[in-house]
Amino acid sequence: MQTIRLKLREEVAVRNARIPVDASSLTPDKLFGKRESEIKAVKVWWGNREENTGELFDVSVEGEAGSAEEVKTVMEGDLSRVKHIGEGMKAGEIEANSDVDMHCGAMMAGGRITVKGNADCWAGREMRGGELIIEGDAGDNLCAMYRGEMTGMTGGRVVVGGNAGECVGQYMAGGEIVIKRNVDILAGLNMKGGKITIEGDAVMPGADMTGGEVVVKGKVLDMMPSFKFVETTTVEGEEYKKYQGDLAMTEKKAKGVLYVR
Amino acid sequence: MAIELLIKNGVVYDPINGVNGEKKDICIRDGKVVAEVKNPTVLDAKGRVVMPGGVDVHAHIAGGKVNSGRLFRPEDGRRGSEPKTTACRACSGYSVPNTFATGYRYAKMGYTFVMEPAMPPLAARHTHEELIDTPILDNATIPLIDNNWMTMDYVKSGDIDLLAAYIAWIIKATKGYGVKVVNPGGTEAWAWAKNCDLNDAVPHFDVTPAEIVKALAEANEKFEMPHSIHVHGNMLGHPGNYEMTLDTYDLVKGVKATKDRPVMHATHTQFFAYGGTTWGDFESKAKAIADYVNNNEHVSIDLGSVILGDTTTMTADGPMEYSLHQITGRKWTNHDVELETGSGITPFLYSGKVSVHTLQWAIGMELALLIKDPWKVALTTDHPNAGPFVGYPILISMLMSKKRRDESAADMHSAIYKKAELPSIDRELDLYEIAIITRAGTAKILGLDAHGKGHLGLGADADVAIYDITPEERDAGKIQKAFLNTKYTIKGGQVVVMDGEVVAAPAGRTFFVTPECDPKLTEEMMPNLKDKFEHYYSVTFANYPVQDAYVPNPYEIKAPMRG
Amino acid sequence: MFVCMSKKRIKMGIEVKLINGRTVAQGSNLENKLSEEYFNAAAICELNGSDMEKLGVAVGEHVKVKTNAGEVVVKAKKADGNPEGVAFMPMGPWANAVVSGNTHGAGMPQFKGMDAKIEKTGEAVLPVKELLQGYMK
Amino acid sequence: MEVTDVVCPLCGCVCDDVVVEVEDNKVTKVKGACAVGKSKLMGHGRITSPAIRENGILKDCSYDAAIKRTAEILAAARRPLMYGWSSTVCEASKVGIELAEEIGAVIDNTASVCHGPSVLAIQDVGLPSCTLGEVKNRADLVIYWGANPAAAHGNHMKRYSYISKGYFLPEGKKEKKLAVVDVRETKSAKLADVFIRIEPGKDYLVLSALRALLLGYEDVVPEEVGGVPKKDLLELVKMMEETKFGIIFFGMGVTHSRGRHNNIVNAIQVTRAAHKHTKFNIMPMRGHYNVNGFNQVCTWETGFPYSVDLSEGYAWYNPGETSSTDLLMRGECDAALFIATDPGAHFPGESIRHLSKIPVIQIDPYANPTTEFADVVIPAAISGIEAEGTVYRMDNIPLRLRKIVDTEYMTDEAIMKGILKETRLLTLSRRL
Repeated sequence: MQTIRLKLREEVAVRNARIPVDASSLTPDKLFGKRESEIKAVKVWWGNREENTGELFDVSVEGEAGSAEEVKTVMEGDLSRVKHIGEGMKAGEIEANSDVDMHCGAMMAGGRITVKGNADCWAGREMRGGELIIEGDAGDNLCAMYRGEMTGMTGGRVVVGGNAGECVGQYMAGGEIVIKRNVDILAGLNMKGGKITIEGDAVMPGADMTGGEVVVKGKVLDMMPSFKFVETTTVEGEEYKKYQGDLAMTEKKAKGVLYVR
Repeated sequence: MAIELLIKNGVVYDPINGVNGEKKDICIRDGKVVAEVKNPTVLDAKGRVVMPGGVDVHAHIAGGKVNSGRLFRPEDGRRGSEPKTTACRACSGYSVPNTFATGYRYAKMGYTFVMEPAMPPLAARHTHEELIDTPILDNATIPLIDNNWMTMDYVKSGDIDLLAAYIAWIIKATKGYGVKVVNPGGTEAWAWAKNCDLNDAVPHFDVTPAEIVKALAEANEKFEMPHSIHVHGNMLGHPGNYEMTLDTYDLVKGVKATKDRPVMHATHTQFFAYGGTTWGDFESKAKAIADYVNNNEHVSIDLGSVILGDTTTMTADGPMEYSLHQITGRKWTNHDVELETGSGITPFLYSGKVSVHTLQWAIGMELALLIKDPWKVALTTDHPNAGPFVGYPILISMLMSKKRRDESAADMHSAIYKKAELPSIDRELDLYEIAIITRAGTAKILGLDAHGKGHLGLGADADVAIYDITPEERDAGKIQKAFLNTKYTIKGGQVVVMDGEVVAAPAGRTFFVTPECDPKLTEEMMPNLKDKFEHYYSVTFANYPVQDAYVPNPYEIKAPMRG
Repeated sequence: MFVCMSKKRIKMGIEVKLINGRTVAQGSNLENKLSEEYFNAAAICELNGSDMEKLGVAVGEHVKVKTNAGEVVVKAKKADGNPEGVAFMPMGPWANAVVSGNTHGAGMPQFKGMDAKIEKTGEAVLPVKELLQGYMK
Repeated sequence: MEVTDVVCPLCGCVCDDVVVEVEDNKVTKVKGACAVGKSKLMGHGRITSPAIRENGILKDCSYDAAIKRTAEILAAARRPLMYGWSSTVCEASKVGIELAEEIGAVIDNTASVCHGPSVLAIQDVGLPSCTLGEVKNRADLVIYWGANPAAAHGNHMKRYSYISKGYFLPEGKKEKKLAVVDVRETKSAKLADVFIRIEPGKDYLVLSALRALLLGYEDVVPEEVGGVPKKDLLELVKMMEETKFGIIFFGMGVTHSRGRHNNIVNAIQVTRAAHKHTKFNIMPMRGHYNVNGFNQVCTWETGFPYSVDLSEGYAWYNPGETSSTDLLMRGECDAALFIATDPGAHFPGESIRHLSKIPVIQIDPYANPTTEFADVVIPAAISGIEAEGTVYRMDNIPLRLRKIVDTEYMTDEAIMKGILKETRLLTLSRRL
């Protein structure tokens, strides 16, 4: 195992303007095989200029890795303006020890990311595989698509310990999302596959669904007026009302399933 | 001091001047081809293939619907992202590239002229604004004139002279190049969610599409126009449409051209060469179309050949785009334009695993290979409808290599062996023929050969493409690569591409035609036109015409009226 | 209805959905925002008559509008086009003092349908310059 | 002197039939414009001189000095924002985009707090629409949803929609129906044949119900949706089905409410569902006269309509991240240039707070709340009165604004060119 520690320097995080750092080049699979000095020389965008990683982060490397799977990147400091953490990563592990900024785990295909705080918008955007654990809250558009695309998350697993924002899993086609607390409006919007479990409350879930499954264990506020009640059924030992939708997409396409208590 | 360039040791393909693969030097001074130079910068082509700059007869590169395509497809935008360089602005887009990428990517393929073939007259300023921002390429644009209420008024009254006065006025008002026809009558019908066959009456206007096409061809030939009418007929993309296509060609058979060229250019013919009655029994009718073109002299065509993959379809044929959107369920934009035209846009994926798409893919190439005379055929993909223009090199390599066609067909839906001709066609185009269908012939079809385009004779524009292959090259992959990125592209005597990279991006010129109508006819037509503005247009007569500011680099072609 | 206690007296307040939007008077002074006309056109809150009764405010008296994002004092104006429980403020710096910058990943603040509380106040309506100075601190 | 066919530089209607009297190089009379347009054409007090803030006080300076100072600020910035562009011409925007590329800025226009959500919606489902003349000639059903043209687009009904006469509707409003959907009874609502009042924030639900009804699934729709009785929705659906040509005009009542762009997606989906019965269109009521023009130029030049981040050399588009409100609220920017806009008046207080911490440049004809905290102030000629150029109406029709009086003020385009030139000198020397 190899552990790469990247601690964001305080002078980067705390300034008059809080200019974001683009960490997409610092995934375990991209850093695999690099010596400490080489990691420090990896280019990172900070605003409109490219800097060496070593100028923005304190870098240290422990141990050896035989493959990208054996690389763990531990990110420290105030990461609330570090974007694209773990974006596109295929293997290895990232542990982020604070709140993280947007696009954490976007387009991730494998490996594991653990965020020890909140994750801002677009975490897990277009995720294809791997595991993303957010211990705090997730922002809006969790596991959604990029603007204009018809496909969001297609695989992998995401767990949010707290609340999540609007449009969780928009255009989701596969994989699994679990939200431990509440979600804001339109969870599962345009969903066509996969499963979203919301352990708390949801507002207008399932709009324009054509497939997949949304389970709301708490209350549903503003139930969509275009879903068809199918039957009362039992899920994991609890009684749920099963709805089919969204009929606003035409009955032929309305293959989404929504379970409501 | 004169700027001089000498291209040495190239193997030149210049069909307009009958030059077929001759080792020949080309002298350039002040942007023109000349007989000799004194103190030139020398480019050694080292036996590589040299051709005049490419001339695209039909590609949707600028204007309202192209921009609506870009605007509603950020997902396509990110697919073509490239950072700025010292010579180039930032680029984006694949099927709907930004204007800068359009200029650069064409130049890299050795193209130096592109025709934007569908300008809504009311939004003409928009098309010109984008052409201004499209670097390197010389350009022109054709206004849509077939669904216009003014046009239909005169078709109904049978007054071809007044129709000629109107088309002269609108071509001048829009700084346009000719007469474009798109689903005549059908686009007007689409304003009520309807469509028209060739012989249906247009709702409320009491004329038929057939009458519109014939009248516009006649009106166009009242002037010495460089280009014939440019026609996208009725029922594009519908199974069984080939008969209507042939009927449309036949409409203008008796019309006499004022110049040595056809009287109709039938565009993206692939979409009009369909047999069958449904998508189920859909089949290629390319042979029927090719037979007609082989036996007649009054029609030229371009291919509209398919490039497999995702693209953005866009046309003034509103009802067609709606049908397509109904099939795919993908996003759909429509924009009807008062008194004139309309447009629709929807993304589309051509897949080699789908029988219909496979046949469409075959039909475009069948047309190119079954029509014997390459001067009647232009290579296009109806960019971006059948695929983006960056797919041209794929198409060129296919047309030049039966082996490559066979290899590709083997990976595609088996319908290609049952319902298409392509697998049985052995013909391979040579470089001379490729030069005809991509520059020499297209320049002639557009009447640009008389204005320095499409050839390398004395006095021609010094637009030159040097491809990094020798004439002996048979490897389709290498041919494709060479046609995607030139060794050098020279535009107006300036090297703009070197080793596949854009090194300079000068502004292009806009070619427009001024039909010189008899003022008496114009005067007679004017009250009807002004009445339309007074009561039905939402802009005033005074604010309608395109100001000179929108054509900062003009090239005017005068078209005298035939006596 | 909620009741909030202050040291000296009981203030009555109402909970509303707050809407921002354009008006002719505000639009006519877009190029004239440091003027009194603009102040009169934009530093206002339109309320349904019965909501005004509940608050005990008359036309022209001051109200304080509060949301999670901030608070602002403006003049009350009657507009019975508003249903009860819906308050309207013309677009401008006063309305924006109480708009949250959270765009929910869409780039657009929620200018309309905000949860707000309105109460009568004796505090002054700040002129635009002073309102802006408040952000500079 | 009378000037005819003047193009009004106020709202997205871009009326081009205004008549203006000019005496002694001043506009003295305006005919044919609405009250708001007339007010602008008649003129207001102006910023008199370029100025730079020193020790908290704006001090007059030359154009050259103000442009140079602007260039220094922008060239030094690591995350500059360039925002506005909706009340100026496309020619100025083009230079702005080139400058944004040069300095690696985020460039954004006021759509981001206006109809930005409409753009996001179009990117999801497209936009079945038409030009305003189509509406005038054909539309026998006009629906304003969350839009109040009586206040915001004074001539809209008269020139283009309910009150206009057209080819197929020569009798005008006698042959048409008007429906208004809003959360309050606006002036526009008072003119309507049908007014549907919905609860704030419930547009999305009501629109989904309409789709279900238009598609024939009456049985699943509950008796009341978003405060609207089902029978009222059925009445609206009947009107939509029976029309020959219908149009929905939607305003910021929809884009500014809970659901934002997804409300618009749903309204467009309603249009598509109605298209199964008849011809149906939908159009955003764009606010400023050239808010659309910037979106058009930015799209053909960068590939994306607004909120374009050029910091890494290529265009990255992601409203919600790269949009001005977010950048400011999150404190990302270290310099800001505002042109032809007034964030001081139109941004949420939370976003304005950050502007007090960073250098701010304002380019505008008029003093306004932004002037209160701007560090460089550059007065500009008024487009459409003192300068000509291209604008795009709400229905994408490009028109050329006229210059009707002379001015000493520099135009936006000239100012931007000056800044670009000075900035290039600085960035070039930085590269060397």
